[in-house]
Amino acid sequence: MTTEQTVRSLDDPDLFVETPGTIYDAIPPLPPRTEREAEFYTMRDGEMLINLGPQHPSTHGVLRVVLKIDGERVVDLDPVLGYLHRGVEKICENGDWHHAISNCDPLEYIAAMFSEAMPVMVAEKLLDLGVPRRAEYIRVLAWELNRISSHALFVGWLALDLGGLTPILYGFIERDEIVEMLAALTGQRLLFNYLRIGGVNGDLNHDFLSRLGDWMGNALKRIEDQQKLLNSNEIFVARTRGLGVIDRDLARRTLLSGPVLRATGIPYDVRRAHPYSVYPELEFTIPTREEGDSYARYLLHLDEIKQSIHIIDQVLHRMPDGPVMAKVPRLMRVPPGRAYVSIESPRGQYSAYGMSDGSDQPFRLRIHDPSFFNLQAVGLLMPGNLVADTMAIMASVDPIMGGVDK
Amino acid sequence: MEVNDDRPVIQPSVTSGGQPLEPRHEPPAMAADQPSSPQDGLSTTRDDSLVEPIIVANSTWTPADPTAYNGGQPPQITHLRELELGDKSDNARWGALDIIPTKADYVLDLIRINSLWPLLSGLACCAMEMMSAATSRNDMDRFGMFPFRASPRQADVLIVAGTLTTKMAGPLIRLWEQMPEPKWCVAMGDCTTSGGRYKRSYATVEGIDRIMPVDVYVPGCPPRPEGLIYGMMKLQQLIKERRGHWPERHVGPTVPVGV
Amino acid sequence: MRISPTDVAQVMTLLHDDPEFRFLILSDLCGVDTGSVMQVVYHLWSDATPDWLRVIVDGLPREDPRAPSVTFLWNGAEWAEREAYDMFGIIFEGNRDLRRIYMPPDYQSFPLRKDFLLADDAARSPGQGVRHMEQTFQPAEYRRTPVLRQGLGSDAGHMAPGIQTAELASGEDPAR
Amino acid sequence: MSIITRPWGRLTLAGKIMLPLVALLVLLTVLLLVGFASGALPFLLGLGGQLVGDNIDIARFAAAATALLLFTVPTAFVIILMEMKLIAFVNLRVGPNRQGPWGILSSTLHGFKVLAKEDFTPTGVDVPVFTLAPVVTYLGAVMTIMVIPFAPGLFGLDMNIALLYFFAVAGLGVIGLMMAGWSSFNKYSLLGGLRAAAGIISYEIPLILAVVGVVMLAGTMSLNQIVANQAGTFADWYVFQQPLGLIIFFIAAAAETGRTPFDLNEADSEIVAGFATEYSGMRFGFFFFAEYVNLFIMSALTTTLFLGGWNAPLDAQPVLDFFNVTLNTALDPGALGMGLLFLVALGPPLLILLFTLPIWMLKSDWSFLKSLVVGFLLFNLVVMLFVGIWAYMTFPFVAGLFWFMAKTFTLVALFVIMRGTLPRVRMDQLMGFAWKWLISAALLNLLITAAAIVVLRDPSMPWN
Repeated sequence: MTTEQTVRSLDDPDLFVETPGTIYDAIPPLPPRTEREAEFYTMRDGEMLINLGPQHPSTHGVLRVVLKIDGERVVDLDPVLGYLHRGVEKICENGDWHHAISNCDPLEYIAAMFSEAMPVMVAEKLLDLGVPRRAEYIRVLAWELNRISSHALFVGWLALDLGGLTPILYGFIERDEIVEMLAALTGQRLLFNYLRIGGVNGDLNHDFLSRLGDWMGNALKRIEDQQKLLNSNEIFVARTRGLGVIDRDLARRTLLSGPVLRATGIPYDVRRAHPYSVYPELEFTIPTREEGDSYARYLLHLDEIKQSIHIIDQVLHRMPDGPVMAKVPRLMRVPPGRAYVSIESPRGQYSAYGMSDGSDQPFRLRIHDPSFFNLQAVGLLMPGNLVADTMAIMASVDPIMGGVDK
Repeated sequence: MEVNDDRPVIQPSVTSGGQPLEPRHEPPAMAADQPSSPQDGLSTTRDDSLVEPIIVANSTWTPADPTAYNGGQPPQITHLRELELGDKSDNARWGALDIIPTKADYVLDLIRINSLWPLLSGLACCAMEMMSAATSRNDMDRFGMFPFRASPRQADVLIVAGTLTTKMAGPLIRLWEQMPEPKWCVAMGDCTTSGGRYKRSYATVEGIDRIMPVDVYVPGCPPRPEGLIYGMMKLQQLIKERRGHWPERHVGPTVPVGV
Repeated sequence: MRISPTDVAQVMTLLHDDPEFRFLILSDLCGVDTGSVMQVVYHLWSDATPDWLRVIVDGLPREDPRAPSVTFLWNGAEWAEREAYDMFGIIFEGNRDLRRIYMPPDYQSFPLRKDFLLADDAARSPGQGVRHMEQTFQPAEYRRTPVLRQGLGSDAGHMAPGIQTAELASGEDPAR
Repeated sequence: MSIITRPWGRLTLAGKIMLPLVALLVLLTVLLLVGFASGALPFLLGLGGQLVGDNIDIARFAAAATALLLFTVPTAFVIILMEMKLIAFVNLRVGPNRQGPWGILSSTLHGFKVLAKEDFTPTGVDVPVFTLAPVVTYLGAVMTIMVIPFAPGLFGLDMNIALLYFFAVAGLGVIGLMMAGWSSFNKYSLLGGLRAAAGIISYEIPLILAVVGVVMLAGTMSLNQIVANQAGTFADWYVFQQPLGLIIFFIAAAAETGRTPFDLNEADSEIVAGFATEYSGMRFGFFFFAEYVNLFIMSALTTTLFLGGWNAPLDAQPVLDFFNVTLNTALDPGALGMGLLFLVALGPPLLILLFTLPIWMLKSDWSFLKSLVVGFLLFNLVVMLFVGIWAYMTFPFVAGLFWFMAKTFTLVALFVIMRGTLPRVRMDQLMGFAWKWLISAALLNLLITAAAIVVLRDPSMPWN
């Protein structure tokens, strides 16, 4: 920045600015490398580029979106990822399988119980290891609790990006209750590191169960209260209904999953489509909506919270006795092979593809995060909307940048 | 840079029950612990001297195109350079007139500690706990730390919450430089203080104190919201004790060689 | 199912369109570096079976890995292919936006390749006194596998002298 | 020379501010002393008094303007504190409670902190426009207070076109926002400024149309006269004759002041801080203050136009007459004679002891000194309460001010709770609402009012 050099601004050719082009400019100082980039950075009359992020209140982390806008209408956009790329897959290859659990933890940091399950389940599949039934039930319990906490935040964030201050705080109350409960079980509030290859780290304890009982007593009532605050709000409904509509064909072609997919009417839920753990034994329905817009996604999240509470109820009633950990060697040499596992995280199909060469380290551990693909679909929805709506659409698919950028 | 002799020196006190312990037996130095040449070692906080400020480049990768990014010359953190060049090492002790600036600064600092507006910027996981610290259960607003400003021009404290990657380092420094003085930086979480669990990665910065001055470190992965609030209260204490010396901070690794 | 890179478009179209298979959903797309060759792995799902179909495109040469893109079937594969390009350098012909997605645009190496070693691993090699965070120089014996490290490289003035940025064997970024 | 420059250079920012201030104070004191001693000052004052007497209107204007400029700052502080506490209440939080008792100093501290922040001008801005923008916005807010009648006899100016003046000056504020947005060299600022301009253009029309009904009823545009017309009980307020007008006015006022759900021009989650994105330090503080002063003014105008201004909702006199109570509020301290001396000398200590002793006896773990302090505070509170009641009954402007502030701050609280509850509307929804619904409703209101006036006030009608 020290050189005082007058250059023609890249945004506005009639304007001269004093600093040369830097990495912070909306247009990169490099020649376009691909067809798409050349198309995006060619401006028509009256258009301007605006740089949303990487630090922006409603990009949910460190996403950067270059918007090409005409007035307030978004013409095109170019998401730039990688501001949170931490090289998790490479680190996993360099540690052993146990390290991979804690390294995968912060990927989906709102629902860490799901991302830490990935190396665990891959290793179990490669080892052909049977997990004790009590451990499976405890896993399902932890997963569903974590799903509720994540969905509670989703509702708040959607409202926050629409300008409402209060629902996010109510959502955080719910989330903090659950997270403290899980902290009593696992010892950590956010990155639990609770699942182990062959089971879980510890059995249910009294503190956890008493907190769970307290919370279950009025959970449904509070969620319905939350529903009342937003569902009957005229402004909220007017802002979200008919916004960012995804049809089924687009949903299939862009590899969507999770609530975003189910809001279009496709009942694809990994818990039923590719059953894992003890989900085949449990009763629950897969709520779907037909509209595919932001409001449908919002309502779907509320329905899923109710289903999760129902599952937790069943799990608590059917919880068997027994050990919570299978007998596994401490130095785990996983037999060579390839495995692909998939679970239903709050944002969709969370899957992992693991390869082992027979050593104690994963040869390759690929994590597939649903937010990555959901965020990609957002790029297709936004053009044509106003700047204010881009936030609502982005919030309604709820990307987690930790998982997107890995 | 001038070294103030009046400044209280924090001595590591190795005592037990009033009796000084014998120097601990050092483990035999391994080859990996020896720097290959003297200038390879990091500058450390000696007992009686301050750390030399290290001017660190803002840009953290080398561009392939030599003309890109300002001709390959990384921009520097300018205010620290000014601090180094100019004789501004005011120890606030200049005779009887001492009372005026010190008391004024003290009163202003008392005002500032009750109104610390953080920047609404979260990088990764720790951002969740930062938000949680501001919500109903652990209400940061009680201490006057609430209005999270979205614009860095109006913020006082930069809470770096989460892993800092090399790609994000440039924008983060830019945010820091956009904030008006007096400003403070709180490193929240292991990743920001030292690299944490991603220390070995190819894409992360091992501790933000390599690229910007830090006032308070809050360890934990992630720290609980109470931990963050405690860190912010420590920051309040620090502001009071610094008595207007807020710009005198240094950039550089705070981890000594032996660690 | 292992296929060669020339057959990808044909096989994938068949699997997607044929009413017997109906593998409508691509679950995952990723690249793999086995150390000798590159692979691209697809996981497909059809509602006919609860299991996945794994298609492995095998035998891509490490020097110039090229595979056809499947974005004509699934738009969503675009970013996945960008990711595989970013991490492995596999070039997907037909993807109209094949840029770096995670790393900075002028980054030169491909982190998930097996010859990209973390500094820490270089330090662990016998007889070498490299500390992983401060000094990342490569001793002469270890030159055969370059440490492709770019982070904090531009400000070598005060840092350790040894941070080196080795070029990729194939020379420059093939996409440009 | 270095004996001056070196200490000056070593001063910190705060010292550089404080030192000239202290020097200025010392200089003023010396000048005052010298002036009194030499007799020049009384002479000058006498001359000044004569001048003021000759031009009482100008003097009144200057005094009122100064007083209002000073009055806005504490008002804004109070409203900001109110907002922090109320929104905390809505959010199930505690809110600030460490700065002073119950956190009442928090907004003041925020204000002084903003004052002491670094104030810089970014590269690329249009410097004169950038500098003037906050001033224009703040002045636009402050100058409108001039015409608002706070209490009988307590107003800046009594114009016969006060309402016209109000809307003319209030429209000035948005010019400041546009200046800020245009000059900031920032696209978020530009969007914010233009959103503010578009919003105000839309909402000025229903705002003024809603007022026209009141003007037709009152037959005047003087705010004093409008308030005087609403004297009596609460049934005489215009809200019962213009309910639709009040609703339209309230919504349009929320949009005019940029409050949620119409706070598009500084939408945090969309355009970072809108027009104020590039502003720091006290320039941002001016915008911040102007927002809250605007809020106060809009509430005050609503009170004046629709809620009876400073009129009490019920007259106390009939009630007192019903119970045959006569209150003698005319105190004549001279009548007490020597007793006054004893009252002043012995009254306070005895009363303080009266308050202290029960506390001391009940709170066994408190020291006597502590209970003495608490007793002293309690005594002061009680005395202030009595003085307040006495002033309320004696001076009409105290009573008027009380009712005016009570009504105004109720409205402010309503705005604040709206902010805590509602999400934000979109730009096109905002404009559509204004042009499609509010203007139609305002015109309908106007039509009904006109018809009603013609019909009800026609002397040939049987009810007249």
